[in-house]
Amino acid sequence: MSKHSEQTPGRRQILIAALRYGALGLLGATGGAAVFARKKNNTQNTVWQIDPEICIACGNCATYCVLEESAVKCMHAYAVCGYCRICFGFFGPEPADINEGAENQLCPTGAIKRSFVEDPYYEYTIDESLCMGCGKCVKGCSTFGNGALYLQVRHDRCLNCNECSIAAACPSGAFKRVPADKPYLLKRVDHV
Amino acid sequence: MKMNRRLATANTKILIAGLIAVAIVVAVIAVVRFDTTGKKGSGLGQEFIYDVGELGKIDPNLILYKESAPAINTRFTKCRAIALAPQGTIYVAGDKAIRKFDESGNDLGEIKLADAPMCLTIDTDGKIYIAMKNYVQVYGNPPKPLATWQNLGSDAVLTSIAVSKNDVFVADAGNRIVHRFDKTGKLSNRIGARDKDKNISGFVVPSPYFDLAVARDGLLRVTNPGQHRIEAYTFDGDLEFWWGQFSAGVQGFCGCCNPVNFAILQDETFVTCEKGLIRVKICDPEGAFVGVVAGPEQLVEGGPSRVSEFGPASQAPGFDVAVNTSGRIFVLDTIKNVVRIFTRTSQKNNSDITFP
Amino acid sequence: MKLAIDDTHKAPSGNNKVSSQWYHTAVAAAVIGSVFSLIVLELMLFNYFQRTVAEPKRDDKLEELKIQLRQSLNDQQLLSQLQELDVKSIPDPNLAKQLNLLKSEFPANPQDQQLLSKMRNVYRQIRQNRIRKLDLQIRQIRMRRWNFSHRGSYLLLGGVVVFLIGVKSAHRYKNKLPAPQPAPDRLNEQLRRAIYARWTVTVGLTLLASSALFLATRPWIDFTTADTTIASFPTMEEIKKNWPRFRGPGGLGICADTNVPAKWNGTTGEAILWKTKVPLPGHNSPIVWNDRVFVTGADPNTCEVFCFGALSGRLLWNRPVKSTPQGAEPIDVMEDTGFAASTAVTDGRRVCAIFATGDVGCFNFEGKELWTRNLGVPDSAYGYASSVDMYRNLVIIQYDQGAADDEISKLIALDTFTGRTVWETKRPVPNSWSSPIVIEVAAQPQIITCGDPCVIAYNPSNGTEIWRAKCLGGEIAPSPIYTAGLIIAIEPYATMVAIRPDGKGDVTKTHIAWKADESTPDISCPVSNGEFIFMLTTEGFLTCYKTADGTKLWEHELQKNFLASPSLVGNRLYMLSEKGVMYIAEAGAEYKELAKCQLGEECYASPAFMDGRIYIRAIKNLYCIGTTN
Amino acid sequence: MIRLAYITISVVLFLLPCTVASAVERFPPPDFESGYVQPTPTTPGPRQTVYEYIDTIVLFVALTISSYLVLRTRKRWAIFVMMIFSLIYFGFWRKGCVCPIGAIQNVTLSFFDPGYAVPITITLFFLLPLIFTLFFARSFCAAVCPLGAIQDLVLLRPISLPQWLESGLRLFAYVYLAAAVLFAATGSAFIICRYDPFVSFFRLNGSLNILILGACFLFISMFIGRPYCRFICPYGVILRQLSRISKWKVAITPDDCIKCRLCEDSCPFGAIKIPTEDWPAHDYNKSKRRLVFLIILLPILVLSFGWIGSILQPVTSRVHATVRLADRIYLEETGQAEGTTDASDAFRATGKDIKVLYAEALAIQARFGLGGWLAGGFIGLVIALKLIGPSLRRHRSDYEADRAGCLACGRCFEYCPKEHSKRKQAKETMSESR
Repeated sequence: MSKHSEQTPGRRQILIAALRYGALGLLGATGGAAVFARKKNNTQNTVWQIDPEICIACGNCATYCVLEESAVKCMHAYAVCGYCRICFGFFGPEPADINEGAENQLCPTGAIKRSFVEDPYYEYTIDESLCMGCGKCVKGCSTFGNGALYLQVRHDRCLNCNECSIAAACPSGAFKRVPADKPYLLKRVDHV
Repeated sequence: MKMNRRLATANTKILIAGLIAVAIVVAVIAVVRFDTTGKKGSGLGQEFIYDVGELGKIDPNLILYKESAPAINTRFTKCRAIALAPQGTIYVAGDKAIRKFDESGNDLGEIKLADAPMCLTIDTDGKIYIAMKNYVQVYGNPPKPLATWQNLGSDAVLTSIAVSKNDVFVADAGNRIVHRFDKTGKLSNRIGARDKDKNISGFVVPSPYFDLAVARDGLLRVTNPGQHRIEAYTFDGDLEFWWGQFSAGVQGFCGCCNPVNFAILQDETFVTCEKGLIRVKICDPEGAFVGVVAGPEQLVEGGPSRVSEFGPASQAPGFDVAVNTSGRIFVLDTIKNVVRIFTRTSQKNNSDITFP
Repeated sequence: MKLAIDDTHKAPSGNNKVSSQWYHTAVAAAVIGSVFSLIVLELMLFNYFQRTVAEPKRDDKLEELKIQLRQSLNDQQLLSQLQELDVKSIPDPNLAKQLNLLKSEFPANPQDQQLLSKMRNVYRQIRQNRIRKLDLQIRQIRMRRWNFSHRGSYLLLGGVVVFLIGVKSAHRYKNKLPAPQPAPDRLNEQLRRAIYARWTVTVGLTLLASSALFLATRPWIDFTTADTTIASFPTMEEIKKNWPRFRGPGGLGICADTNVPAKWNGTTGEAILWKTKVPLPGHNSPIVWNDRVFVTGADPNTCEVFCFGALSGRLLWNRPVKSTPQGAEPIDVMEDTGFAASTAVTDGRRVCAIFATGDVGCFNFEGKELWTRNLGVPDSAYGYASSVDMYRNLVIIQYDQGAADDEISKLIALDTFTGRTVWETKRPVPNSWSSPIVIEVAAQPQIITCGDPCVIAYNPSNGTEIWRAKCLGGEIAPSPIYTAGLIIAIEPYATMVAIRPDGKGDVTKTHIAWKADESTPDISCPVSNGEFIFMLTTEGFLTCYKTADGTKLWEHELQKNFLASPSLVGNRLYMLSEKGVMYIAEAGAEYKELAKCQLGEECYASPAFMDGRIYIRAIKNLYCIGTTN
Repeated sequence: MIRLAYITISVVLFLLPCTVASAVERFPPPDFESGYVQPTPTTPGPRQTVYEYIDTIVLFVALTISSYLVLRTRKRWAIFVMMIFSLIYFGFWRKGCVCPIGAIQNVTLSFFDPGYAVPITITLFFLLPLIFTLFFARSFCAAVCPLGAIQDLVLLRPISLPQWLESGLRLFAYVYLAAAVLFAATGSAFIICRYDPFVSFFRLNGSLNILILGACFLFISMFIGRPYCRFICPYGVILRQLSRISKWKVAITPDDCIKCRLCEDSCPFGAIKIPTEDWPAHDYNKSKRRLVFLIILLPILVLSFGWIGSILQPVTSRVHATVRLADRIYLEETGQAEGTTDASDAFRATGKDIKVLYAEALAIQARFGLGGWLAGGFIGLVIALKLIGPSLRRHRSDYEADRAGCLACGRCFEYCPKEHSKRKQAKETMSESR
C-alpha cells in the first residue's frame, strides 16, 4: 500500500482532506449539540453552592476545599434568627455561665460575635476572616434553634473548580451547580 | 578517556532511571492515599465536633415512666399537636386534618380541614376548638364546622389553644401574646403584653413553640420559652408567679428556648416537653424537678448523640404532650409522626432519686 | 538571535570568555535558587506537620480545661487545688493578691462559708483567665500558620523560577554540537522495533485484562436481592418480649408473665381460646412473635412452614421448603423423631426452619420466601432433630451427624438475609440432637453446644472455638441452659455438669463447677430459676437440684411419660406429659403440686408461653390457652 | 426483569415530591423597640462572566499566534516566550481551570445529564484547540497548554525512550480517556480534574497528596520530556488523531532534507521519524500472514474488552456517590457494618425510602454496564490498532516529524543546517535592502 500511495499522492491528499472536513463537521455538530441541544436550561456559566436544606454541617467543607482556608463560610439568616439571649450556636452545649468569655463559646475560632440589642435580644454576627466553615455552630443552631446559621460557598474566595472537591466529598450531596447570576441559596422566611 | 565518559553517562542514566522509578512509586502511593470521596471524614480535631451525647444521657434512676403500649401511628406526614377529649379519646392534628384514636390505637375517624391545623383542644361538651395559622375554627360533636372566628392578621402564628368554663385562650407566637376569647369568639382581652408596672417582661418566643393551658387553680399557665419559664396569669392578665430556669442539666430547661409544650396532670404536676435535647419531664406545681418521663435515649432513634444529626430537614422537632385522667402521658413524636404512650412505673425507684 | 534560549545550538568557539563569565553567574543563580527553595520547602513541611500534629494536642488541652471549669468543686477539692496552685503562675496580679489575702485569712476561720465562696470565685476567675489565654494563643498560632503557608508558597515559586532560569541559561553555554553516532543497521532496527512494539502492547493488554478480571470477580452487593422491608435484627428487649425459638428467649424455658392460666380443660374447651389443625405432623414446638405463631410440619415428601394468627388461630400462610435435590438417597427417620423435629426460629422479621432432610428455608412474616437451601442430607441415627438459633444476622445450625471419626459434624452460620454461609466450623463429635444456645458472658457472645464428648463454646462473629470442656458422653439430646453464671449440660441417664463459661481453651480441669449423676433426663432439657435446677426424665421422675453446688434436694415421681421439656412460669413449673396432661407444680424447695390440666390429646412438643397465653402443639392440633377478655 | 422493575419504580418515585418539610417556618422576627434593623448578609458575587469570554478570546489569539510561530516564524525562542505567557495567564492567573482537557468531561456530561447544560465558554475551550489542530497540527500543545508549558519548562536533561516503550505507555492515555468519559457520562466524577497534578501548583494550594503527585510529575519531566502530555493526557489522545489529518504539518527542515542526521536525537519527545529501509522479501509473507491474523483478532479484542468493561460494573459504579451510599446503607441494614457514617446519617435524615435508593443505585449500575461495554470496546479497538500499526509497511525517505506525536515545540528547527543557511540568506537580503 505504501507504494500505491507513492504513485498517486493526490488520492491520499484528497482522502485526508475529506477526513479533515468530516472531523471538522463532527466537532461542529458536537459543539452545537452540546450548547444548543437544550435551549430550555440556559447555557450560562454555573458556580458551586450548598443547599442549606440538605447540608448536615459534617465539617468536610473545612478540610476538603482545594484552598487551605476553605471557601465555605458560615452565614447568618437574620430573618430567621430568634436573637436569643442564650444562643446555642454561640454558646457551647454546657456554658459555664452566660457571657462572651472564651470558655463559654462554641466556635473554636471565635468567629461569632455576640452583641446586645435590647432586653432580652442579642445579635450574632460572623467574622468571616476567622470562620473556617467547620459548621459546628450550624449544628448547634439547627439542633436547638431555628437554623439561622448555615454554610454557604463564598464566591469572593471560591475558585469555581470544574469539579468542586468538597462536592465530591459531601456526604449529603448538598453541593449543586447554580447559575452564576444567582450564586447563593440564602435561607429566608417567606413572610413580608 | 572516551571510555570513561561513556561509562559516566551510562551511570548517570542508571541513576536517573532509578530516581524516576522512585518518583513513580511515590506518585502512585500519593494517588492511592488521596481521599477524594470524603470516606476518611473531615480530619477536624475534637473541638470542632459538635456532640451533645454526654449531655443527653439521663440517669436511669430519674426515669419514672415507661412506654407501656405500642405507639399509635398517626399516618400524618407532618403532625402538629395532640389533645385529649375529657373522656379520653386522642385527637391528633397534622397535615390538613384531625384524626381520632382510642388508647389501643384504633382509628375513630378523621376530620378534613381546609387549612393546616396548628393546635386544638376539646371542650367538656365535646366541641373541638382548632387553631389554624391565624384564625380559630370551632367544630361540634359530631364533627361539623360550627364557627370560624376572626382572622388575627398575617403576623399571627397560633401555636396553642385552651378552654376554660367560659373562655378560650389562644397563644399567638407571632405577636408574642395570648388572646382571650369568649366562647362565641368575641375577643375580650390580651394577656402577657410587655408591661413595666405590672412587671410583665413579655413573652420571648424565638421559634413557633408557645404553649398554654388552664390549671385547676383557675390560673392560666403560659410558657415563656426564651426565658426558660412557665408563667401563671389570671384571666385578666396579671402575672401571678413564674418558675423554671435555664440549665444544661436535666433539672432545668436546656437550649435557647424551652419548654416548647407542657400538660398538667390531675395532681397539678406539670409534664414539660423540650426540643433540641428532646426530653419529657415531670415538675411539681412549684416547678421543682421531679423526674423524667423519657429522654433522648427513649425518644430518639440512635440516642442523644444522634439528636444533632437530623440535619435541617427535621431540625429541632418540638414534641407535643397530653395527659389523661388516669395519669397516662401521650407524647406526640413529630419525627416519626406517632403517639407514644407512657405510664408511671412503680414508685420505689422514685424515692432514691439523688439530685446532682 | 543572541537571546537566551535553552538548547540553542551555536559553536562554543569565538565568544568563549563572555559565555564562561555569564556561565558562572547562571550557575550561581541556579544554586542560590535551589538552596533557597529547598529551605522554604523544608519550612513549609515543618509548618504543615506542626499544624497536623502539634495543634490538635493543644486543642485537647483547651477542651480539658473547659471541662474542669464546668465541674463544681466541694470545699476539700477547692482547698487542695488552691494548695497546688502556684501564686506566681497567675498572670493577673490583683487576682493573685486577692488569693494571697484570702489564703492568709483562711486558717483563722476555716468554717467561714463566705470566705470559701470568695476563694471559689477567685479560683474560678483564675481558671477562666487561663482558658482565655490559651484560647487566644491557639487562634494566633493558627492564623500565623495560615499566613505562613500562604506566603511560603509564593516564596517557593520565586525560588524555583530563579533556579530554572539559572539552570537553563547555564545549559545554554554548555551545548555540544550534535555528534551522530555511526549509522546503526537500520533494517534490523526497524524489525526489532516492530516486534518490541507488538510485545509491549500485548503485555499491556494482558495486564489490563487480568487486573480488570481480578477486580470484577470480587464480591459485590446486588440490590435486586436486597430485602428492603427489613431493618436489621431485633434488640434484646424485643426478643425478651417474645418466644422466638425452642424454649423461648435464650432457650431457657422461662416465661416472666404471672397471668398465665393454671386451669383449663381440652375436652370441655374451658380456657381454650382456639384450636387449629396443623396440616402436617411434626414434633417441633411453636414459636411466637407478636401476633404470629409459627410451627413446621413434614412428611417424607413435603416440608412446610405454617404461620398462624396468635389472636384468631387462623392459618395465615403455609409455605413449602424446597425438598432435597433428586438423586439424594431417601433418609429414614425414627417414627418418634419425624421429619420436622427441629423447632423454627424467628427474629421478628423473618422465620427460619430446618428439617430432617437438611433443608433450610427462610421466609418473611408475609410468607415471602427469602431463600432456601439444602445443607446435605444429615447422617443421623434417629434423624436430624436439633433446633436452630439466631444471633444478629446469623442463623446458627448445630449440624452434628455421623460418627466422630467421620468428621462430618459442623456448626454452620448462615446469613439470614441471603442464606449464604458466613462461616462453618468442624466439630469433633458424632450425631447429637441437642440445640445450641447463644449466651453473653462479660458482654461477649458465645454459642454453647453439647456433644459427645465436649461442651464447646464458639465465637459467633467468626466461628472460632472459645473453650471446650470434655465431660459428656453417649447420645446427647438435652440442650444446655445458662443460669446463674453456669452452663448446665446433661448426658442422658448419666451426669449433669455445671461449667463456668469464662474460660479459654480446654477448661475441663479448671472450669467445671460441679457434677451430679442422679436421674438425669434423656430427652428433655432442664430448667432453672437460678436457685434451683429442675429435671424431668421421660419416665416422669422430677428432680430438684441446688444450682450453687449441685446438691440434690428432692425427687418426685409423676407416674407419667414426658417428652416435652419443663418450663418455668413465674415460680410455677409447667410440665406437659405425653398424654397431654399439664402438671403445674411450685418451683420450690420441696414438691408441691398446684394443678393438673387435661388437654385430651397426645403432646410431644414443649409449649410456648407469651403474654399470658400458652401455645401447645399436640399431635394433630395447635392449641392456644388463655383467659378470655 | 427485576432490575427493570426497580428502575421504573425509581423513575416514578423521583417524580413524587419530597415529603421532607422545609426547615424554616414562616415566623415573624421579634418586634424591636429600640428601632434595630436587621442587617442583610453580604453576598459577594463570583467572577464576572465577561471574564470567561475574555479568556476564550485570549485562547483564540494564543492559538493563532502559536500556530503562526510554529509554522511560519519557526523560531524556538518565540515559541518559548509564548509558552511562558500561556503558563502565566492560563496557569497562574486563571488557576488552570477550566482547561480544554477538563472540558472533555463537561461536554460529555451535558450529553448524558439533561439537568446539566455546558456553558458556551467551556464548549469553546473544548473545541478551539481541536479545530486549530485540524489545520495547524498541535500548536495548542506547543505554546498554549499551561500543563504542557510547566513540564516543558522544567525539562533539563532529556533522555530518549525507545519507541516501543513509548507506544506501550501511551496505552494508558487511551484507558484514561475512556475512564474519564465513562465517569463523566454517568455523572460520577470528573477524574481528570480530580487527579490533575499541576493545577494545585497554579493555585499555590492543594491537599498534600495531590501536591506530592505534582512534584513527582515535575521531577520526572526534568528527564522525560512532558510525561503527562505523552502518556496520560486524554485530550492529547484526541489531538494526536486530529493532527494526523491536519492541513499543514510541522516540518523539521524548511526545504528538502539532506539526511545529515543532525536532528536525529534532537527531539526530547521521540517524535522524529527516521527514513525507512525497504523490507526484505523473506519477511514479506510472514508479516502478511501476521497482518491478516491481527485483523481477524480485532473484533475479538473489541468484544472481549467490551465484555470485561461491562462485568467491571460493580467496581466502576462505586465511583458514583449514590451507589457507594446504597452499598453502605445495605451493609448497615443487614448488620454487616457497625455504626453509621455521615452519609448514611444524612440519607436517613431525609426520610427517603431505602427502596428508592436501591432502585437509583440499580439504575446507575445498569448505565455503568452499558458504558462499560462501550469504554471497554474502545480500549479493545485501540489495542488492536496498536498491534496492527507496527505490522504495516510505510515508506519514508526523509527525516520528518511524527504527525501524531510532534508537540511542535520547535527544538529541532535549530538543528537543521538548512534552517540556518535560510536564516543567513534572509539576513543578507534584509541588509541589502537596507
